[in-house]
Amino acid sequence: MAKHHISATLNGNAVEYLCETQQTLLEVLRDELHLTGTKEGCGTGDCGACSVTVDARLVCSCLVLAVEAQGKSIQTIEGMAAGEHLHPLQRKFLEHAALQCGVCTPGILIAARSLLERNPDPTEEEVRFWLAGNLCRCTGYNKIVDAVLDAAREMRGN
Amino acid sequence: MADAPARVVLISSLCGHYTGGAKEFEIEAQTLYDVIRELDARYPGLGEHLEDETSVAIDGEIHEVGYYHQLRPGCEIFFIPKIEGG
Amino acid sequence: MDAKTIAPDQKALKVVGTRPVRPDGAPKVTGLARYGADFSLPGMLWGDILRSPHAHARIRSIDTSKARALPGVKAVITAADFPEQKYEFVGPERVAINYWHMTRNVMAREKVLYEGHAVAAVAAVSRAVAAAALRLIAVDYEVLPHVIDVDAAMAPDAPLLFEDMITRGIEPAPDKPSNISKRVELNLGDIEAGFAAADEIVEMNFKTAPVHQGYIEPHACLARFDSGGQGELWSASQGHFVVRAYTAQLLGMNIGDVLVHPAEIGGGFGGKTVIYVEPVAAALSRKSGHPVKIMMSREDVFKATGPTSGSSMTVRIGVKKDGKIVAADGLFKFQAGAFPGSPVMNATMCGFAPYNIANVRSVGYDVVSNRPKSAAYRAPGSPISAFAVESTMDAVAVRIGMDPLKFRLANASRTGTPTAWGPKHAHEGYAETLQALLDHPAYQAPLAKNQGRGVASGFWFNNGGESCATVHVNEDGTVVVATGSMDIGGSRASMAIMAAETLGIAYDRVRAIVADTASIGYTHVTGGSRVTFATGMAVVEACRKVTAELCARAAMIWKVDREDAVWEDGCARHVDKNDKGKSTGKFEPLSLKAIAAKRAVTGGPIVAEAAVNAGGAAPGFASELCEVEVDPETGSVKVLRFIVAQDVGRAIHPSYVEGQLQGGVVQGIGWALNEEYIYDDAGRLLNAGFLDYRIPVASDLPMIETIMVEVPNPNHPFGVKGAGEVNIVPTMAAVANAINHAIGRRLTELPMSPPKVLAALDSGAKG
Amino acid sequence: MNEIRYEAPTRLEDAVALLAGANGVAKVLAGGTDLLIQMRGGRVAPALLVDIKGIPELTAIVAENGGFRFGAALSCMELIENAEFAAAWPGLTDAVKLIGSVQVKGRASVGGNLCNASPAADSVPALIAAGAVASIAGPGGRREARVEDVATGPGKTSLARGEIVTSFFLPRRPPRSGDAYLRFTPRTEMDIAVVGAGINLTLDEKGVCSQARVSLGAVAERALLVPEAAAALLGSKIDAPALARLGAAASAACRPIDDKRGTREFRIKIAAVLARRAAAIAADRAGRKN
Repeated sequence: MAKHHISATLNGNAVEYLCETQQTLLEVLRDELHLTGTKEGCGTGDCGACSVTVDARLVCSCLVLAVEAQGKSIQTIEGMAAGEHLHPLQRKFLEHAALQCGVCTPGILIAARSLLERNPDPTEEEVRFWLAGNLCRCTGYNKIVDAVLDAAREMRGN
Repeated sequence: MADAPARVVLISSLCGHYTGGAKEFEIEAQTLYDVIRELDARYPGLGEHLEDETSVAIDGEIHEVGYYHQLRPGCEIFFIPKIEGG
Repeated sequence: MDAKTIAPDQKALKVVGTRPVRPDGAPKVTGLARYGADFSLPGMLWGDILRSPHAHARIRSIDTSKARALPGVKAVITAADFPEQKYEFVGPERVAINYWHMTRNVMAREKVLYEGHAVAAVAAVSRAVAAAALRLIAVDYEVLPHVIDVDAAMAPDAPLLFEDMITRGIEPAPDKPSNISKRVELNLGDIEAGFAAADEIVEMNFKTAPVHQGYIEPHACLARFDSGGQGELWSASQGHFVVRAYTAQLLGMNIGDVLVHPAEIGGGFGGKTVIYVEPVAAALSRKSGHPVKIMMSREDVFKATGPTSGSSMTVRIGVKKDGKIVAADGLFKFQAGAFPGSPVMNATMCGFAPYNIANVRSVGYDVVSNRPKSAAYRAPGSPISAFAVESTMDAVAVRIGMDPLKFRLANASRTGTPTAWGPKHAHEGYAETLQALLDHPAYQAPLAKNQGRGVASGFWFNNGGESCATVHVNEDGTVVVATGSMDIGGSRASMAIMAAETLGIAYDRVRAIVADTASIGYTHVTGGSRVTFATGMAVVEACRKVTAELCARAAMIWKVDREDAVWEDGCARHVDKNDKGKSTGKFEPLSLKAIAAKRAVTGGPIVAEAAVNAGGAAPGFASELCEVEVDPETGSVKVLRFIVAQDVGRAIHPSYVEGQLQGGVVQGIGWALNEEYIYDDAGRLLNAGFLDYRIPVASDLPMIETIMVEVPNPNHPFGVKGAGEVNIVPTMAAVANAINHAIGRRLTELPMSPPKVLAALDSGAKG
Repeated sequence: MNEIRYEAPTRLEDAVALLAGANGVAKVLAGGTDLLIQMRGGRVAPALLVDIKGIPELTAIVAENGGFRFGAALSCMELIENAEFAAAWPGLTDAVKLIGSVQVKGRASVGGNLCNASPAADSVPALIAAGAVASIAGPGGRREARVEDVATGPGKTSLARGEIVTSFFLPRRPPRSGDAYLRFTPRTEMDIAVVGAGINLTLDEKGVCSQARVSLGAVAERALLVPEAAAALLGSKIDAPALARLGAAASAACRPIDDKRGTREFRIKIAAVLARRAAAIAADRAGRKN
């Protein structure tokens, strides 16, 4: 069948790919573009492991068709660090041991960055509600919330 | 020299299968190997069952069943169910 | 997050107890770490599995011809592609490996035993083609009556899953088959005399729902098997050595012909100590001649992988007026799922284990029914019996008007306390966790209307067992530590810490890795809270062999007797063995780095291996305090505060130990309040997804306060006991006891969801 | 493999023509948070997807006659991030905030929430209570419909073939008006309403309720407008007796089913509780003096 030829921006770089209508952005990121940092936990938008941003809007890539990304700017976990310099959130997750198995971590980092872009000084409750769409079964969320609040503090410069 | 024998208890509910109900024994032994061999001599097949299906508590300390365990005179040995964790 | 060390340190530790960044951290925050579904190979096919729509049916025939004819389909398999396994007799005590059962669970043969049971599989050039091929497979089913509930499955007229299954553990054996696979019984003292001597007796019935481990990563693997009879697997599991053994056995291969690469694992909690997709991908790869990847969907994970058992339980406890427990009786009926092997034996052993009770009877039944086969889940069995026992303990304390912590303390087991399974307790630790909560200001803090506070305790056998480690000293004096233990939550970091401590070098000079099945010796699963204990012992032993070798090299460099060199603070030092090993100061101490530089001229690479079958694991105890607020109009329960005090022996990396405590408690809160399987009348699962199978989300929870009580285990070089599991054991009862304290209603059925709480509120029955 | 055609028109009439002219199943794609799951589960197999997010008026939010008009395909996040709208309609904003996670709200639209026609859709009772009017475009031109008249049952709507809900209009409210939406779920987030209650009311200078609309979700085959419940509030100061009458009327209006998310009995009880609590919040927002 005729596939769609999509041109988009991925982590700041121009990218082109072919996809079928029913293929999700998650499927194309992982299987066609080999960016496997974005995880599939449920495929139904209930776990947040596949979180990415499309034109700076936080979404589940399992609920976006790859064909919808034409002309859009996609950010995945692979684009979060600046070269060898980790994003403050990435660093704080390591310092606070905010990951155990780590499979939910990329999605949570993307979601947390999206929160801090809108709200540089969130309360614990705001962090917990913003991250409610990102399931973590290992940590009980404690250290994740700690790490996000600490990263926010550092990014505010105090 | 005759050391105090080890007190050996089979709590595995299967052991009745082999021993016709007997559960407690006094066995002269320096190592767990001696205990297992002695029990297998009395009840053929029991030795392999103990090796494959049980853990052992020696004076309360739980170990995998192993021939090499040294026994103190008069120690308490319980063959207990294997524990499978998560 | 305070750590409370009960026993004073034997010696000062430099690295153990610090909180460095884990070696595998950067790849996991940048998306570079590769999990089960993240591997691909050239020419790779996609595998997919056809699953039963019925809860119980006989398979009359399977027609795969249309699927095989579909363009892009490279292989189609059914159970006929796997060799039959001989039925192995295994004792009723064990959650045993029975390959006759395992091969049938991986691919149904005569019958499908639950909705989602695998019946056939395909490998095709794309996911879409594979999915289309499944729709072309025609299975002729004879639908049979099914049974879901454990009590219903035990009824004499219940539909039988196995027409010839005779209950084991009963002498003489029953003459009729049933769904009861085994009966176990533990006895201590004289139960009847015990109850006869009691001033008060409380008896209660309980039910718990099966709950899933809920790991975020669905099962996934990549297989490359060739016609030459060899194969490779990239698989996310809790033990790549057992994946190798099981897969080889199910395919009729030699263990040595299968190589398993340990992918990073996205959570397991016990549920990835067994296999589902690996032998299927392997068989498809072997048949098609291509690499094959299989990823389970979340729906498949819920329908076809193992939750822990649901249960029906009765507990009776007899006490004297002064609070001394004189008798305890437990009946624990566990759902095994479609094949025998629930953790009921653990439940019977752990239930009363925290207490010093002279007369105990603990009876368990392992019962099959038409739902997925149960798998291990965090302290398998113990949280279930603890819910019943600790709820009854709370009711007893209320009955005799005694503080629930002091009541437990008065009956707490200690070294020398006899257990229902025979041997005496050999370790302390329980009383210290109770005292930690008694000393906590929260315990006396005032509560508002509709709020309540509950406590509960738990016991778990931390495991030991087989582990291997290799330590390589690199040319520049850095060190690589390789083990066979999958890293599920920071174990690379704890291995590196223990190695650095033993070698006397800095943490960042050590790299810890997980080696594949061909590169290190057999190592049992990452489970049973055993890795830091057992694999840690292997690492320390290998490091000690290395320091011995380093001393030998130093002696050669100094041209002195081997016995005149000792290892201290990361250096070989010259001593006089004839002068009580006093340091001589004749030679400058030689650092590991300095000796590594001379390795060639002193004999070549410095490497040591250690293989252990670790014994002497000390059990874990935990006591927990929960505060809830109940909405009296909706039955909704909000957890306001939670404190977990657990004896961890010693925390090697405290942050990851705290994480284990917090994670276990939150899983327990989900188990207590919302998690359950909902089936329709046809035995089909209605909530096979994260939307309606409600695991806790961040906004449901408070911070979980941890108290790491450290009563070191003398059998481990650093006192480790194990931290991963016992934290979940008390949680459901702690929540139930808090709810009872808030509203005067005793919830005895899990989950304690709002409709149940509201019904309890509306009923007159006071708890 | 049957091919799925994908079109992303930028003009409304093109979208309508595509839908009207399609042979086979044609589906409107807005946020896709329901549709993609239904496609993945094999419950719908469309031959054509018409992505309407490229049509400007479907994602706009504008002031109109002192009220608000927002596009049916506008994402929930864009809607709730609009400060003026959130200040004017706090109850409807609360309802939209409850639709799934931040990720889901980044895609989901109020139009989709309505047209998916789930009886449990969170925004719908709040829209009904607010008296929202849906604008609809189709082969026969444009028309308007009350929101309560759009969904007719689970997965069913009154939309004709080729019709698209394009926007919602929320009229200006009299002074001293307030709205509120509450739902019951076992979890705080990531859940589907077991019961939902939306209330929009107006008080006179004396604090007496002069206008009220009450709507309940997840207690029938579709979200219900419950005039009897509103009548319980009219003429009252939203005091205890009025709230008791409101709760009784709300329960009486329920005709729920037992399902995996809640029992019939539980839903009927909770409907009364949420209606009372929502009315109290709405009254406070309307400036009630306590």
